Amino acid sequence: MIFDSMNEWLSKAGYFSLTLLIVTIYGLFVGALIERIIAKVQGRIGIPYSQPFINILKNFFKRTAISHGIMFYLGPVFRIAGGIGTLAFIPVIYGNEMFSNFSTAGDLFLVIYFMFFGQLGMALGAGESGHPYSAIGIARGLSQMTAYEVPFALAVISIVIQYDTLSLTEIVAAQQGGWQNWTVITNWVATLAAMLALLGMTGYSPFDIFLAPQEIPIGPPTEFHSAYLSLLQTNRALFGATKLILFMNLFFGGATGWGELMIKTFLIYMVAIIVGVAFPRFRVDQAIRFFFKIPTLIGVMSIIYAQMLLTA
Amino acid sequence: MKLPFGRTTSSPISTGHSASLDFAQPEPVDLASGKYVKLWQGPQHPGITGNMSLELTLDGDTIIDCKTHVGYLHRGFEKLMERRSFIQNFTVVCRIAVPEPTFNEYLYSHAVEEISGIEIPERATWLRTMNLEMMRLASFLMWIGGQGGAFGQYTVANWTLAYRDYVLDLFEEMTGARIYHMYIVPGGVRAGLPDGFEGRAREIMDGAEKLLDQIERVMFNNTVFKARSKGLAIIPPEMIDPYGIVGPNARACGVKRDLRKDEPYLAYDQLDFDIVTGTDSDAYERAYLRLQETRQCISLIRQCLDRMPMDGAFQADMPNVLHWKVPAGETYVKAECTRGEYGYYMVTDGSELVRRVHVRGPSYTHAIAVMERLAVGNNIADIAGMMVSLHTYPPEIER
Amino acid sequence: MKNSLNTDDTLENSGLTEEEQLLFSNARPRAYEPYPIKAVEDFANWARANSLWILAFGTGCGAIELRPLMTARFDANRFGVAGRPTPRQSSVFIIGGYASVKTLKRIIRSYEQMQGPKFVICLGICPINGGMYFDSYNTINQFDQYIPVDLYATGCMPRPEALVASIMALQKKIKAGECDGANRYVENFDWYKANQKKVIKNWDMPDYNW
Amino acid sequence: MNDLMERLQRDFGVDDITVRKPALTTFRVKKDSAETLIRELRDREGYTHLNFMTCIDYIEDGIFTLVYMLHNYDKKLSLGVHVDISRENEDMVSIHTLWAQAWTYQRELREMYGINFPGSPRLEEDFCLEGWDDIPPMRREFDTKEFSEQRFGHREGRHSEEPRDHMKVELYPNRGGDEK
Repeated sequence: MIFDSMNEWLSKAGYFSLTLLIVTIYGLFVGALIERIIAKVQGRIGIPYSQPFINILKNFFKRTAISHGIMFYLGPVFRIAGGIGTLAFIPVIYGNEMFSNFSTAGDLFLVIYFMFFGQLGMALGAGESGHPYSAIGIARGLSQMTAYEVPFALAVISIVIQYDTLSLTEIVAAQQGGWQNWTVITNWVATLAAMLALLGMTGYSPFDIFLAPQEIPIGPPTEFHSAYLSLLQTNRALFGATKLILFMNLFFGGATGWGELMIKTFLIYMVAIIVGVAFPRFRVDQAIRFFFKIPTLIGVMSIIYAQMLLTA
Repeated sequence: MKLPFGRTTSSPISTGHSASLDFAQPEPVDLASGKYVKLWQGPQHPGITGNMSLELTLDGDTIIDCKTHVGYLHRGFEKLMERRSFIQNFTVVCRIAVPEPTFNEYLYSHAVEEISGIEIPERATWLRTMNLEMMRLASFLMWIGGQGGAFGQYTVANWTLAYRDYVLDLFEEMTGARIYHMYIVPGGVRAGLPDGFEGRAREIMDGAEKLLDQIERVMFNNTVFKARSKGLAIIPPEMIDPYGIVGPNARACGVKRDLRKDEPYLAYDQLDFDIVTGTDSDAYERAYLRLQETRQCISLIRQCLDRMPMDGAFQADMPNVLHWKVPAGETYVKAECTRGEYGYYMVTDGSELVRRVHVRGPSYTHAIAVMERLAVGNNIADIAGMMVSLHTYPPEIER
Repeated sequence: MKNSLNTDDTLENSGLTEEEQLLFSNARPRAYEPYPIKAVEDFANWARANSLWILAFGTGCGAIELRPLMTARFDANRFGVAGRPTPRQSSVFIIGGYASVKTLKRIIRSYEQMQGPKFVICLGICPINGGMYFDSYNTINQFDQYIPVDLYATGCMPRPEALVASIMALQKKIKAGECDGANRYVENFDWYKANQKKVIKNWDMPDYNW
Repeated sequence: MNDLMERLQRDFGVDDITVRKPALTTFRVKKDSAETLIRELRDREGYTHLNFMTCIDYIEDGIFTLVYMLHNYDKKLSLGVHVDISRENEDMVSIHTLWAQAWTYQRELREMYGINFPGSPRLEEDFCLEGWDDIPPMRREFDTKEFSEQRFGHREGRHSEEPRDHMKVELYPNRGGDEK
């Protein structure tokens, strides 16, 4: 047991709840902001900033009269457990005891494990719903996940080699002391591979193949409604923000305050959006082929690059 | 690739003119085996153009059988027209094809005029030509947006649909209505142009041209769009005649047929344009061909504005419509709409009511026979794009 | 029947075969009970009014004016309106004008799959009294005989401005708690079902499918 | 065109040849030779495009007239082939082997008129109507207004005028709607 006492654990848990709340609200807000930016490109005004919150409330107040079995109910729960679990082991604000969560207790691999735990749980739940589009959506989502995993995992391995640690806190600590120490400068190859993987992770065009309203409306969440959907929406905001925080920690030097965190994550998100508004959607085989080609190659190169950094 | 129905995916259709079409009934698929999935795409599906549905049988992601189901919009127009007088019919016909009502109005009026021998004034000819071309422009703008949207490029869809609205504004100015104009009446048109229309129309045409240039950059030069649409749903030239494929779908494989040029109607013989043709006959080629035709529309509207007589009668002297009897006769009139040959077949028997009207829409063959053929062997992801690429409107199939 | 939810008052599901009967529930629909505290119910209504998700089902020609409504010119997203491709998640059903008998069957299915509270807007004259197709053998004349309607937007076609106005009116109605179409459907369920079955002759689906 | 018509008259015994307009000629042919004639026109004469096929109900004569509209893209000519069949003995030779879209038309005619096309694929499937339990709706004896009133009902307050009577009242109010 790494905690000295129950008290410390409790205070940790309290702080984590606060972090969770802030990150979720920030995720919902940034979601609305991104929607408005996309709308601007399309010549529209877009949704009000409060819209994601109202949507979640409305869905929560909606009635449910469907039963698809126990796994169907558990799907969104697994999903949000994955989201919370991911956040729990990421130091949100570096050097701040309050907002570094349980990062001392877990390492990078645990975080990555939690990232996929949610997806798999969701897959089970959506599969239980029995809708054929859900099944196709899951098949697409999981195969795309497998594909973007490869460059991302290679990039992470490269970073692990570079910093010789699995602890996220230590990785962030190694990047402190000015922008020239950030991974994006010191190991730009790995960053490039990971940013390409991020395009797939965020699920905007051209990699929104698992939702794809024109093809399989709307993939895994087809049957989810009312409170389940509001759980999924909450998780979407939370998980989206968490992924960005993870990327920020790994490649962009972490954050020492909430302001820095918001600016950095927003800018990382913008990369996916700029690609997203301009491109149509890939077909699933094309998406997989895309990830297995150049991003994977860059990922392999990043490992070699990290080795060179060590030996140099 | 060998498919369980004895069909092959890549081999071109084996139908020459002398050979008969292969209509071997496919072997029934054992759905209980769990290997195949039967999937209904539509009518409640965002990827379906209008209100129709496809019954797909899937083997993994690959479609091994496709059946089109139509009739969700069947209103029995042909029956309704048999019990309405000639002037009452003119308000009904425009509702047959929602996105392009003008072609129905024109063809109905033209058929009536042809049977009863009414000559329309020259100004009405020009106004009709311009109205049809504006309709074509609006329809193509919506189509480009639809093709972008079908592949997930919502930016283009938003741009073109918003711009289509400006063209609808022009319609509103010219005819008083956005969607159902009821502008072209038997004997001419309902009104001339309002003051200052020409300037505003030219302004909107300039804007449309700029928009099309942008769309060419964003959509047609886009790698992903190319990856999705190139090689998708290729219509081989041997399929054109046996399947009755017309319009841009046929022109995209090099068939130089355009009713506006081949059998000029209205003022098209005085307008300066060329038939646009393509070579590859895939979804990309068809889309690009339609983009060029949209540009052509803009040029034609400008030419109409240049050459149109600005005053004079816009309606021929008509008999009292309450007593209007059309002599017995039979005719088939057709016009080139955005999807190809649109036709009205009319039989009259000298009474106040029409005996029989048959409306021939190009989607009749594109959405059913052609779609069912092309879908087989494709990925389910491409169905929406393929369907939009064939440019089908269900209301003109079932009427 | 084992698939009824502990009630004796079940539906017949006579349109189904023996095996299919086991696949569908035959319980009756239940009315929506408002929250006992009025403030909570008002708050819920406010949230519902400001987040109207429209089912993406273009049932007739009215669908053509929904595209300008949702895209850049009129941008209904500003009012919390969004399109939703699945009936499970949508709360507003916009009936685009006339409904042919074949479409009516799909409308009923989609409507019953939507989760309450749900609202119906009818576009055009055709759903009110048949409009231009009053004498057609394939289009129904009075839509509210089959599905309860909350709001009509007349015209042929209603312009996008009229659609925006009707969305605003619907929001006002929801906030006032007067949109009880779904409850009327439940309360007069047998009447609606009888009307539906009078028109749809090949009834091969459950009476109320969840 | 005249040569072709003479040849068709000689070989197939077509009659009732009418030039409707320069680009459209219609003629009538017996039911038995219709399919051969259409095949001949498609393969030999270049009438490769089937614009549509439809049916006209002449209830007073007790016949259905089937119309096959063929088009020649090279000569830019259309031929309307009329085939009379009895309203009672509603059988017609199927041309689904000639054009891919023909079976759709035949399915529609089957549903709308009740004409049978033996051998045509998917003929029994519903096309537009679903669960139709009356006589085929496009037949002349089917009264769509009556059917609609009886099945769908009308809302109270709907008010419709016979346009002629209405206009008479509007135009000649002083004479009580009397035109003279």
